[in-house]
Amino acid sequence: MMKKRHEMEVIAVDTIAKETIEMTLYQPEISQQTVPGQFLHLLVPGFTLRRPISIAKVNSEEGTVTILFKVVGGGTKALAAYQPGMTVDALGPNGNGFQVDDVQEGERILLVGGGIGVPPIYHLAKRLSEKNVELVAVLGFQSKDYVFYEEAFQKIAETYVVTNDGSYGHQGFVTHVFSEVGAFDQYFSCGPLPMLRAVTTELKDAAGKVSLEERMGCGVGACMACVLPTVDNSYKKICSDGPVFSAQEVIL
Amino acid sequence: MMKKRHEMEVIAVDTIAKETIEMTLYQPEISQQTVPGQFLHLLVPGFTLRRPISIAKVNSEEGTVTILFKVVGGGTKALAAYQPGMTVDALGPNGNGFQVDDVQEGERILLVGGGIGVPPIYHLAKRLSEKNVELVAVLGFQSKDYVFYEEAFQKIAETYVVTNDGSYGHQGFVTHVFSEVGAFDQYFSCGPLPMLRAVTTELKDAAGKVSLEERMGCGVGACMACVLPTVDNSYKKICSDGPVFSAQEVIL
Amino acid sequence: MNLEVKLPGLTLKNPIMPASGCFGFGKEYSEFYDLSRLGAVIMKAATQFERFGNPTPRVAETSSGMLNAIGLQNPGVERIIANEVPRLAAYDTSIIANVAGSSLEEYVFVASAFNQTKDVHALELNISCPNVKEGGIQFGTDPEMAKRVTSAVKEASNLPVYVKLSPNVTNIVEMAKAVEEAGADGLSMINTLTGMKLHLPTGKPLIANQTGGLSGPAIKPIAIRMIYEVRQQVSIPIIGMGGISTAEDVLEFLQAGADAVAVGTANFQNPFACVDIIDALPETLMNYQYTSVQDVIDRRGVQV
Amino acid sequence: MNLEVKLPGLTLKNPIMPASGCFGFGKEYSEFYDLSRLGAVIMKAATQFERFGNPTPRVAETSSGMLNAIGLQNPGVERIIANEVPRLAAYDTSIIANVAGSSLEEYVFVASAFNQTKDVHALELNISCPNVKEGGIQFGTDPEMAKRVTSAVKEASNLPVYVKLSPNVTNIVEMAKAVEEAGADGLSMINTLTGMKLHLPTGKPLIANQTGGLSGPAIKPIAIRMIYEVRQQVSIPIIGMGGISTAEDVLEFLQAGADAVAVGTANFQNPFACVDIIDALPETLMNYQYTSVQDVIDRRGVQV
Ligand SMILES: Cc1cc2nc3c(=O)[nH]c(=O)nc-3n(C[C@H](O)[C@H](O)[C@H](O)COP(=O)(O)OP(=O)(O)OC[C@H]3O[C@@H](n4cnc5c(N)ncnc54)[C@H](O)[C@@H]3O)c2cc1C
Ligand SMILES: Cc1cc2nc3c(=O)[nH]c(=O)nc-3n(C[C@H](O)[C@H](O)[C@H](O)COP(=O)(O)OP(=O)(O)OC[C@H]3O[C@@H](n4cnc5c(N)ncnc54)[C@H](O)[C@@H]3O)c2cc1C
Ligand SMILES: Cc1cc2nc3c(=O)[nH]c(=O)nc-3n(C[C@H](O)[C@H](O)[C@H](O)COP(=O)(O)O)c2cc1C
Ligand SMILES: Cc1cc2nc3c(=O)[nH]c(=O)nc-3n(C[C@H](O)[C@H](O)[C@H](O)COP(=O)(O)O)c2cc1C
Ligand code: FES
Ligand code: FES
Repeated sequence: MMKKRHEMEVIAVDTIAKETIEMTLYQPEISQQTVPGQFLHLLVPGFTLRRPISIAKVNSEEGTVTILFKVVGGGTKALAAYQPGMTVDALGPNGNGFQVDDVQEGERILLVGGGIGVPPIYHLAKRLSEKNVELVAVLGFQSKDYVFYEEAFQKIAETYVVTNDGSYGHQGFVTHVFSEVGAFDQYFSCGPLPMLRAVTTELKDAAGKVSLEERMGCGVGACMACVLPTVDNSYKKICSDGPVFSAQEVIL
Repeated sequence: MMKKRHEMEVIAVDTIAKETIEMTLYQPEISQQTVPGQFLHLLVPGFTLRRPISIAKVNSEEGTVTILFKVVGGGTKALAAYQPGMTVDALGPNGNGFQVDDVQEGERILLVGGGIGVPPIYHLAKRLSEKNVELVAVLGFQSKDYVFYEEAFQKIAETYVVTNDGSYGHQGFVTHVFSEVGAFDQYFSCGPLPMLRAVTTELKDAAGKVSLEERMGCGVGACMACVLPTVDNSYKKICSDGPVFSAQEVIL
Repeated sequence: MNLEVKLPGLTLKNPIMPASGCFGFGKEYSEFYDLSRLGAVIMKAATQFERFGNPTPRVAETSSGMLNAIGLQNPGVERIIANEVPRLAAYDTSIIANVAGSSLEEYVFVASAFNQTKDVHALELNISCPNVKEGGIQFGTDPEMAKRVTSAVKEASNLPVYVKLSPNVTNIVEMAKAVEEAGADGLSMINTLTGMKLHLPTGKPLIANQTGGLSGPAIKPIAIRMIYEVRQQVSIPIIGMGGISTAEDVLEFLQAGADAVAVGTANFQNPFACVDIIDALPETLMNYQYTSVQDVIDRRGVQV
Repeated sequence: MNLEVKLPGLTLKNPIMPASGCFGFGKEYSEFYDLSRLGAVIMKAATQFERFGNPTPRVAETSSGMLNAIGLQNPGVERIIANEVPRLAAYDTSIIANVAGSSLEEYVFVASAFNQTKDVHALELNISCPNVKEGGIQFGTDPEMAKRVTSAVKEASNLPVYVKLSPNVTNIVEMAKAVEEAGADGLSMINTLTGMKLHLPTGKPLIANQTGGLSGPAIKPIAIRMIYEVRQQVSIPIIGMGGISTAEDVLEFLQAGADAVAVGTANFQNPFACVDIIDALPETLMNYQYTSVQDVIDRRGVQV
C-alpha cells in the first residue's frame, strides 16, 4: 500500500505544563498502525520544512492520536495556536519505533524520559504495560512547571521524577537516581542528546534502546540530512532507520 | 496626530458576485475620517507586501468600513477566507481621495466605474448624494456574473450597466453609452487602466478626476514604486499624492 | 494535453523531474507514488568512492527556503550502478546521473563509469556543489576550469552532458557560454546559493559545515533571472530549477527559457510535489492559452 | 540596556537605521513615529542631477521577498541638501547620505557636495545599485573599479565613507578587501540580489526594467554568510542588512560580524519596523545573555 499524506482533524489542544502542548488529532489509520517511538511529520503553513513530533498516545477505538510538544520556535508556536476543527497535514507514522518483541514476560524494564522525550516513552510504557512486565520510569524535567504525565506513569510504573533545579521530585539529572531503581533487564530512553549520552555511558553494559533527534529535511530517508555514524563505520538515517536505535549500535 | 496601524475586526464576509468579496470591518476612527477614493493597506500574513484595497462604504455610526475586492491572486484569496471575529492589520485611510468641494449645487455629475473600480465610485456617489446634485452612473463589468451594487446605485443615480460580452445591460465598454448619458458638469472615474485611458480620451474636454492603480511597495509615499508622470514633466506618487488625480494633470 | 519535451538523449513524457539530492535514488518516494509518472529522475550525486558527507546538523530552515550541507554523501559510483540504477530502471522514466568530484580525474572517472550501463540516459555534471571543500567549487565559478572539466567529461562519456551551473558567480552568462563552447549538450541551473544561519544561543553557524546551499522559493527570482539572461545568449537546452513548487512556477521557468524543470526542496514539504505539479500542468497551461509544453517553448520571446 | 555603538563618524544611540531607498528622506515615516528614536537614518540615493527613475511597474512580490527597480529616482544632490537634510537634521539622530552615480565623476561630485553641510555624518557609497544601466554596476563587481571609486570619493569627501557592496559577485571578500585597501572607513552590506519575475499572461518580465533587486527575508542567509566571511578577513566596521525584520535578526547580524544594521523591506510591511525592533532589542539580547550591543560585538568569535 502506498504511503499517504493525512489531513488530521484537531480534536483538542491543551497546555498541560509550561510551554508544553498536548494535541489530540483524529486519524483512525495512524491510530491503528503506530509503534511507540514513531513520529508524525507535520506541515505548518508558512514554514519550508515539516516538524517531526513523536506520537505520545493512540486510541485506536476512537481513532485518535495524541502528540505533545514544547513551544520552542515559530513552527511549534503556530501549531500551539491551532483550534479544534482545524486540520493538520501530516506524514506518518514515520520511522522505526521501539521494538518490544524481545521483551520477555516477567522482565523488569527501565524507562528513561527527559523533557519532551517523555511522551514517546509514555506511549511505550502503555504498550509494555499490556505485557506481564515490571516497569520503572525515570522522568527528567527542567523544573516543577515543566512536569507532566507523572500520574499517568504512576498508574503503570514505579515512577521517579527528577528536576534539574530540584523544584520537584529528586534534584539533578535522570542518571542521579539510577542507583535507586535497582536491577533491570533492558532499558529504553528518549530525551535530549546530552541526557542520552549520560544515560548510555552510565548504562553501557546494559541492553538498551534510545530514540534520537536530528534536524531533518525530507523526514522519509531521501535527503541524507539526518545521518548518524554507527559503530560498524557506517551510518543510519534517524528519520527512516530510526529514530530508535540499539544503544550499542550508534555513536552519540 | 501620529499615523497608526489598525487591527480591524472582521464583521462580515460575503461573496456578492463572481470572485467578488464584500468585507465589513470594524474601526470607528477610519469610518469617521475617510474621504471617498482613499484606500486601506492590508497586511495578509505570509505575504511580503501589503494589499491596497479601496474603501467602498463607511458607516460612521456603527464604526464600520466596507471593502470590496476581487480574488485575483494569493493575497486576495487568503483575505477571502477570513471569518468574522478575525482581525486584519490595516494602514489607512491612505492617499488622497475624490475632492468634492468644487462640486456645486445643481450640477450633473457623471460617475464611471469599471469592475473593481466600482466600489470607490459608490462611496463617492453616496457622499455626493448628500449634496443637491444629479448623478449619472455608468458601471462596466466583464459579464453578468460580475455585476454588483446595481440596485444600490439606482437608488441615488441614473444608472447604466454595461458588460463586455453583453450578457447583462448594454454590450461593450463604458464609453459606448456616453452618447446616451447627456450633458454633465464634471466626471469621476475609477477602473482598469485601459478603461481610464478610453474614458479620459473620450472626455478629454471635460473636467474630470480619475483614480489610478499601480503596484506598491510602501503605500505611504516613501519608496517611489508607484510614480506616474505628470503633464508638467514631473511626477506624482499614486499612493500618497493620489490615487485620485485630475484627468488633465497626469499622463496615462 | 501534450506535455512531452525532447532534449538531447532524453524524450520526456513531461518536463518534470525531481532535482538531484532531493530524491535520493527514488526508493523512498516510490512508496508514495509510481515513479513512472515522472518525466525523468535525477539521481543523488555520484563520486568515485563512497562518501560519508559532512557532520550534522546538515540542514537549517530559512524564510521560504532551506540551507543544506549534505556533503555529497553517496555509496560511490560503482554501487550506484550496481544497486540503484537497476531498481530505477524498472520504472518507465528517464534516468539522469549527477556526476560530482573534487578533481578533474574524479569527474572523468565517474562519468566514464556510467558508460557501463545502458539505463542511464544523460549526465548532469555537478560543477557547482558548494559543500565540497577540496576544489569542486572552483570548477563552478571559473569559466576556464568549467570548460576544462566539461571537455574532459564530454570526451570520456558517451552520454549527453548537462552542466549544472552555480549561481554564486558575478556573470552567469559567461559561465554558460564557456561550457557551451566546451561541448555541453545542455545546462542545468541553478544549484544552491551559498548561505549561512547562526544558532543564536552560541552565535555559531547552525550547520556544522558553517555554510550551506540555499534552495526553495526564496531563490526562484534569481533562478528566473539567470535562466532568462542565459537564454538570450546561449542556445543549448536548459533544465531549470530553483524554488519550483507549483505548475505556475513551471510555466514561469519555461517562459524564462527552460526546456524542462527539476523540483527539489518542494518534495520535502510535499512528497507528492512532482506528481501534483504534473497533474496541475495541463490546466495551468490552458488557463494561459498554451496548447502544450512545446508551445510555451516555441512562443517565448527568444527562440532557441 | 546600553544599545550604543560607535562607528567612524557616528555615535549611534542604538544600532538600528532604516536602509537607503526604503525610507525616502524620512518625511513619510515621521508621521508614524519620532525619528529621534532611530540610531541613524540612511537617506535615499543622491545623484548629481534629478533622476526620474525607471518606468513602472517598479516592484514585484516574491516568496519572503520583493524585487525593485526604482532606478534611483531622486531630486538631485543639491535639492537634497537644501530641502531634505535640514528637515531630517531637526531630529536627534545621525544622517547618512547614500551616494550614487553612473561615472566616477558623478560619484565625486555628489560626495563632495555633501561637504557643504554639517548635518550629514557619513556617506554610504552605493557602488552596487543593480538598477542603473550606465555603468554603476561595474563599480560594484570589479575590485579594481571599486578601489578607484572608493579612493576618489575618500579624497573628495571630508566624511567617513561606508562602501555598500553588491552580493552579485563570485567573491565578496575580494571586493571588501579592495575597498578596505582603498581607504573605506566601513562597509555596508548587502545590497539586493539581481532577480526577475515573469508576468504569466504575457510571459514577459513583470517589472518594466526586466530585472530588479531582490530584498527581504529571502536573502538573509546570503547576507549573513557574506558578512561572516568578510568579518574573518576585514577589520573595518560593517553596517549589515538584508531581510532584517526582528530583534533576533539583528542579533544574528551582530553575531555574524555587523556592527550596526539597516532595515529595508520590513518598513513596508510594518511602518513601525525600526522602532518595534529597537523596543524588542534589550529583552532579546538579555534572553541570550548579552549585556549590551557592544557585548555582542566583543564576544563574537573573531575580534574586529
Ligand atoms: C524524531 C523526532 C521526534 C520529535 N518529537 C518531539 C516531540 O514529541 N515533542 C516535541 O516537542 N519535540 C519533538 N521533537 C523536536 C521537534 O521536532 C522540534 O522541537 C521542532 O521541530 C521545533 O520546531 P520550531 O519551528 O518550533 O523551532 P525552530 O527552531 O524555529 O525550527 C527551525 C527548524 O529546526 C528544526 N528543529 C529545531 N529543533 C529541533 C529538534 N530538537 N530536533 C529536530 N529538528 C529541530 C525544525 O524542525 C525546523 O526545521 C522531535 C524531533 C525529532 C527529530
Ligand atoms: C489604490 C488602489 C486601490 C485598489 N482597490 C481595490 C479594490 O477596492 N478592490 C480590489 O479588488 N482591488 C483593488 N486594487 C487592486 C488590488 O490591490 C490587487 O488586486 C491586489 O493587491 C492583488 O493581490 P493578490 O495577492 O490577490 O494578487 P497577486 O497578483 O498575487 O499580487 C502580487 C503583488 O502584486 C500586487 N498587485 C497585483 N495586482 C495589482 C493591482 N491591480 N494594483 C496594484 N497592485 C497589484 C499585489 O498588491 C501584490 O504586491 C487596488 C489597487 C490600488 C493600487
Ligand atoms: C538536501 C539537498 C541536497 C542536494 N544535493 C545535490 C546534489 O547531490 N547534487 C546536485 O547537483 N544538487 C544538489 N542539490 C541542489 C538541487 O538539486 C537544486 O539544484 C537546488 O536545491 C534548487 O532547487 P530547489 O529550490 O527546487 O530545491 C541539493 C539540494 C538539497 C536541498
Ligand atoms: C524599494 C527599494 C529601494 C532601494 N533603494 C536603494 C537606494 O537608493 N540605494 C541603496 O544603496 N540601496 C537601495 N535599496 C537596497 C536597500 O537599502 C537594502 O540594501 C536591501 O533592500 C536589503 O535590505 P532589506 O532586505 O532589509 O530590504 C533599496 C531597496 C528597496 C527594497
Ligand atoms: S531527513 Fe531526509 S534522510 Fe532523514
Ligand atoms: S508605494 Fe511607495 S511611494 Fe507609493
